[in-house]
Amino acid sequence: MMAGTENQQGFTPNEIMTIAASRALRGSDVCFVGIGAPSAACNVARLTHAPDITLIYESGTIGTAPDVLPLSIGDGELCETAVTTVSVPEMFRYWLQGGRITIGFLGAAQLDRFGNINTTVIGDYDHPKTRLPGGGGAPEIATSAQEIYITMAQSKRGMVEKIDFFTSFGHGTGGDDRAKLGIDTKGPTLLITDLAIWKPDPVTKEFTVVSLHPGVTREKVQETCGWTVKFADRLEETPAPAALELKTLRDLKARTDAAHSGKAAPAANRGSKDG
Amino acid sequence: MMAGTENQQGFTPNEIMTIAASRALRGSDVCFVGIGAPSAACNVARLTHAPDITLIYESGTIGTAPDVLPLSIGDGELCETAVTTVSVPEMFRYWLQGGRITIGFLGAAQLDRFGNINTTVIGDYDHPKTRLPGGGGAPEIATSAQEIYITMAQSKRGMVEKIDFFTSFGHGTGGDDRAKLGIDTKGPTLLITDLAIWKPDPVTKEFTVVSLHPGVTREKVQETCGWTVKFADRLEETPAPAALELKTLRDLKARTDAAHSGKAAPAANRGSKDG
Amino acid sequence: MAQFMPLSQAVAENLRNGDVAAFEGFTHLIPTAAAHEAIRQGFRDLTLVRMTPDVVYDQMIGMGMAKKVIFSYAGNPGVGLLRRMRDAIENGWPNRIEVEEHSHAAMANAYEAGAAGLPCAIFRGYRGAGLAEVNPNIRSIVCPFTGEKLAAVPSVRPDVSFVHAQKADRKGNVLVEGIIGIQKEAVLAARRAVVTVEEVVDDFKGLHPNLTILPSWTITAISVVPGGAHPSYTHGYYARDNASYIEWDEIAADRDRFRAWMQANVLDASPEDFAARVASLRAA
Amino acid sequence: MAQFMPLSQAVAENLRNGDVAAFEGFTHLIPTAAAHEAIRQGFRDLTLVRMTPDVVYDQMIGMGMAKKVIFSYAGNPGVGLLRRMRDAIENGWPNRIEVEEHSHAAMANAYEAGAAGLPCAIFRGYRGAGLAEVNPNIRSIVCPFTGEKLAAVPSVRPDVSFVHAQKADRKGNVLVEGIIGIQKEAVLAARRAVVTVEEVVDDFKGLHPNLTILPSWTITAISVVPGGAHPSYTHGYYARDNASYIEWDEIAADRDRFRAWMQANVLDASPEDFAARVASLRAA
Repeated sequence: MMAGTENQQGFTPNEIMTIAASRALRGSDVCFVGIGAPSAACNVARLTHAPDITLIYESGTIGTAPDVLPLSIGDGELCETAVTTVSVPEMFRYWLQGGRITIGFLGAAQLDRFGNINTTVIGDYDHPKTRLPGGGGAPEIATSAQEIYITMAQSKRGMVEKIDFFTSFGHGTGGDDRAKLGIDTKGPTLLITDLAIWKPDPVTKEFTVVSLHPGVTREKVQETCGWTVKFADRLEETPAPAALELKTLRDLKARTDAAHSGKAAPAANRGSKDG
Repeated sequence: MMAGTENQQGFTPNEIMTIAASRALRGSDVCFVGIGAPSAACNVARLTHAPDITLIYESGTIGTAPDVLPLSIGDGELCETAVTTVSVPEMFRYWLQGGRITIGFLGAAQLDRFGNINTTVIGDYDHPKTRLPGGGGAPEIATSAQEIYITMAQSKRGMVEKIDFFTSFGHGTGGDDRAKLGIDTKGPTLLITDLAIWKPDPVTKEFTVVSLHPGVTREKVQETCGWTVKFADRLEETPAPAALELKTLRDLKARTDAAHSGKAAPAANRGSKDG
Repeated sequence: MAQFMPLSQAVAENLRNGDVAAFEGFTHLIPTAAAHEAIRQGFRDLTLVRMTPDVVYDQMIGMGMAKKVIFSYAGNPGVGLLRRMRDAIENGWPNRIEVEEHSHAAMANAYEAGAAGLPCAIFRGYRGAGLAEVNPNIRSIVCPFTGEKLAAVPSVRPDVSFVHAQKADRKGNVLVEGIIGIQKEAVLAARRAVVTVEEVVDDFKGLHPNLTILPSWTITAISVVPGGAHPSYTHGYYARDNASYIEWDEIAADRDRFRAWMQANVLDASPEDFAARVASLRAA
Repeated sequence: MAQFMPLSQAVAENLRNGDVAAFEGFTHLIPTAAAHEAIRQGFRDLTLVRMTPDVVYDQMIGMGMAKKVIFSYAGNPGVGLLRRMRDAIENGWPNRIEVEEHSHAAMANAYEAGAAGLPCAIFRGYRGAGLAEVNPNIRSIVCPFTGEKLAAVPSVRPDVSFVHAQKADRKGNVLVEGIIGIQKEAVLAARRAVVTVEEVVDDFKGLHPNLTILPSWTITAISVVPGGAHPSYTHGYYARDNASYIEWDEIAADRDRFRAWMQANVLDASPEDFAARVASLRAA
């Protein structure tokens, strides 16, 4: 898989994807974070330019500041470092549905050009070729968070003309489909892949490449995408990772690998062991 | 007011009312407690024959064991001695509506023979002669608790032919009125006044005197009641308070008076003052 | 992100004439200092929301600030009736007020739904209850699975909520503990939230992870007012002043005595006066 | 009132063939020991409810115990797919299972409504989502105040719920802390509730008043099983065994290897084995 291969410029496609995503975040953001690239991006942002960013994981941990990336959305580290930890019903009612999330991160097994996402099944729902994990929090993150950022590695299998199942709603068939359904949040406003940065066209809502990562060509973007790619008139080049960004990300990953490969000791107890 | 006057037998009408109510409670009961006589009755039960009884106050305190009676349903003492203290929405959703309360205590400004209660207004709702506090928790206690016990001092003003407002539903116009509304709890099963113990007729659901407190006559019960009183064929006499019951109640009241008249120091802190 | 500021500024910047305002606290942690500041600043035409409009709403109503009251239990807890609120409802003094009356279950669910961003709350309630006949905001829905009819009420979404809490950290996160009542929901349901606290601590390190903490970014303004809940209490700081509640019954019984008391104890007073009021109620 | 008893007895007395059963735990505090005991006792035709049917449901489904699964996210957290559950859905091995699939928001609300004694939950959800088209238990109501269409799902009311918690006191009150997930709702929504705990302490004196404590009378049975959440973790006792989750991906990839692993580690094992499994994961 290419994501792990360092290119000539000294960073991997996965690293530029993660760092580009981290740059899109501000200190005032309240992020609903998933595992994987979103978690890495949010924590790099927190450790570099956005120290005041609020990270929320759906396990109920609000305002976490983990030292290593969690393997699951309910790792103990998230609770240990959180401002507060609430129940799962409260998380989905007061914090997500309550409209308090500015940025929801979503990944996709299949994505279409309008930011609609499938993580449910490949094939027919009742007789699936591959049964995927399903939506989890995504169906409501997609409509309750003020904006959605999507991260994924590009592939023809993943970026498709037509998704097999609408796990979570992006811009539907484009245009004002969200408004027609009574959804008043912005939906997907940013797609960051291992090759490029995409934004929805203001009118059609089709994802359009606005920036190519260093060394990436238009052809390479098209080869790894299942639909005919639109490029912005003014196509930019994503700035290469700064030394601090790269060091922060790699240190985080190294700490994470060390913690998860061995049998890590539990973090300091903040519970009531001696109560 | 007669409630405070000790009679020849060495106890007041209010004391026999409270003690008779306490006797109706078992250790397995989970009581939703109001302020006043119910609170005294529940705590006398806890301190005498029913040490395992669970007392819940609507402020969110579950399994409390106060040393003095609270002046309000949210006194600090209730929280200090509770098994746990939950939010008010949780109290009404999980604990009351969830069907976990076996006995709900209600008082009444006006009561009719079918256990319907008014604590809202005297006179017309929109132009009341007297604006009373209103229902608080009562409308749902009346229908969600498995049974309702009512305590009140008898008077022609309080026990009336027709209440001015249906704050909380008892047996409606009697019979199976509750079932007709889809209510599957028992409603008022016991009325304990300063003069007598009443139970609903199994068929008509009209409150019927089943036991007269010591020294009380049928005439006295009728004189202080606004409807024509029915008496059970086998009318019993309420056993006089036992020495332990009376001592427990009076000690509780003495501790309470001492605590509320002076400026009591706060109870020991179980919070996070030093956090 | 919460801003620390004097209470006079917090009230001036966040309360407006005509607002739907909640000063919440379920017996514990009543934001009396904030209510008194609102009285001093003379706001008008307020819709006052509260499950238990006790002494502070009796005072605000008596001062003519309320156009409407949304509530579920209007008593002086453990003492009796609210005489100023009665006078307004029964006699229109100092002005007539509109009343929207609910049960506790309805109000609790309505705040919860407000915090949850929903337009309404559903619950099993009001069966056989007279309020359902006099309050047009008590409606129903039918469960699409069982056919059961359930009560529905509109969610509570105040323009501004005022609550009192134990403490804030320097970042503006706020801890509420003890009888937590409806405080969290009142803050999260509101467009703006003002919190008075007993004290500010450096940080909340070492606190149990599951306590009720309102993150800084859910709060508009924080003011430090020691004793600010008096005559209510603050768990861990000072006890309830039961004598004051009993005394209020007499003060509120007479219009002139009420006015004189308000002049001396509210209009001519300041948030700084609260500390002295609780001095004798603090733990030794 | 909760009864203390061995886990084998607690499972035998409270789980029945055909039950709707929830073994809950949101990453933290997963009741693995209870699930393994249920596997040993060989129950059949279960409707398994869980937001995140991870490794333990993969095991129960692979052993042919499930008739139906009600869930919202069927993954091995942080690792990948659930291969035994996939095999059942895709290939009917060892038996076909019925699937009722929801979102997390729907399941969380459904448990909450179950704990609250309601027949259904309403929330703002499933807008534009495909699940609403394939799951007939996703319906809607219309807000009687705003006209907004809101999603409705039936409440979850298991015949029995199993959860793991930190500790009980001698009276049978249970403390849950850290990532509390949906544990409280799972217990309160169920007809019967079985709790495994790390330890029993004399009493809960000195605990903060607002912690998540399940009173004894809300619980049917309590069994002391140190390490009983492994490979999940118990906050304050031992860490998550991430390596085991990663290893599971290989074990579950092959039917024979799965069977052999289950024989050695579940069928031929007992609740007492859990303590040793977490020994190296405990704080020094």
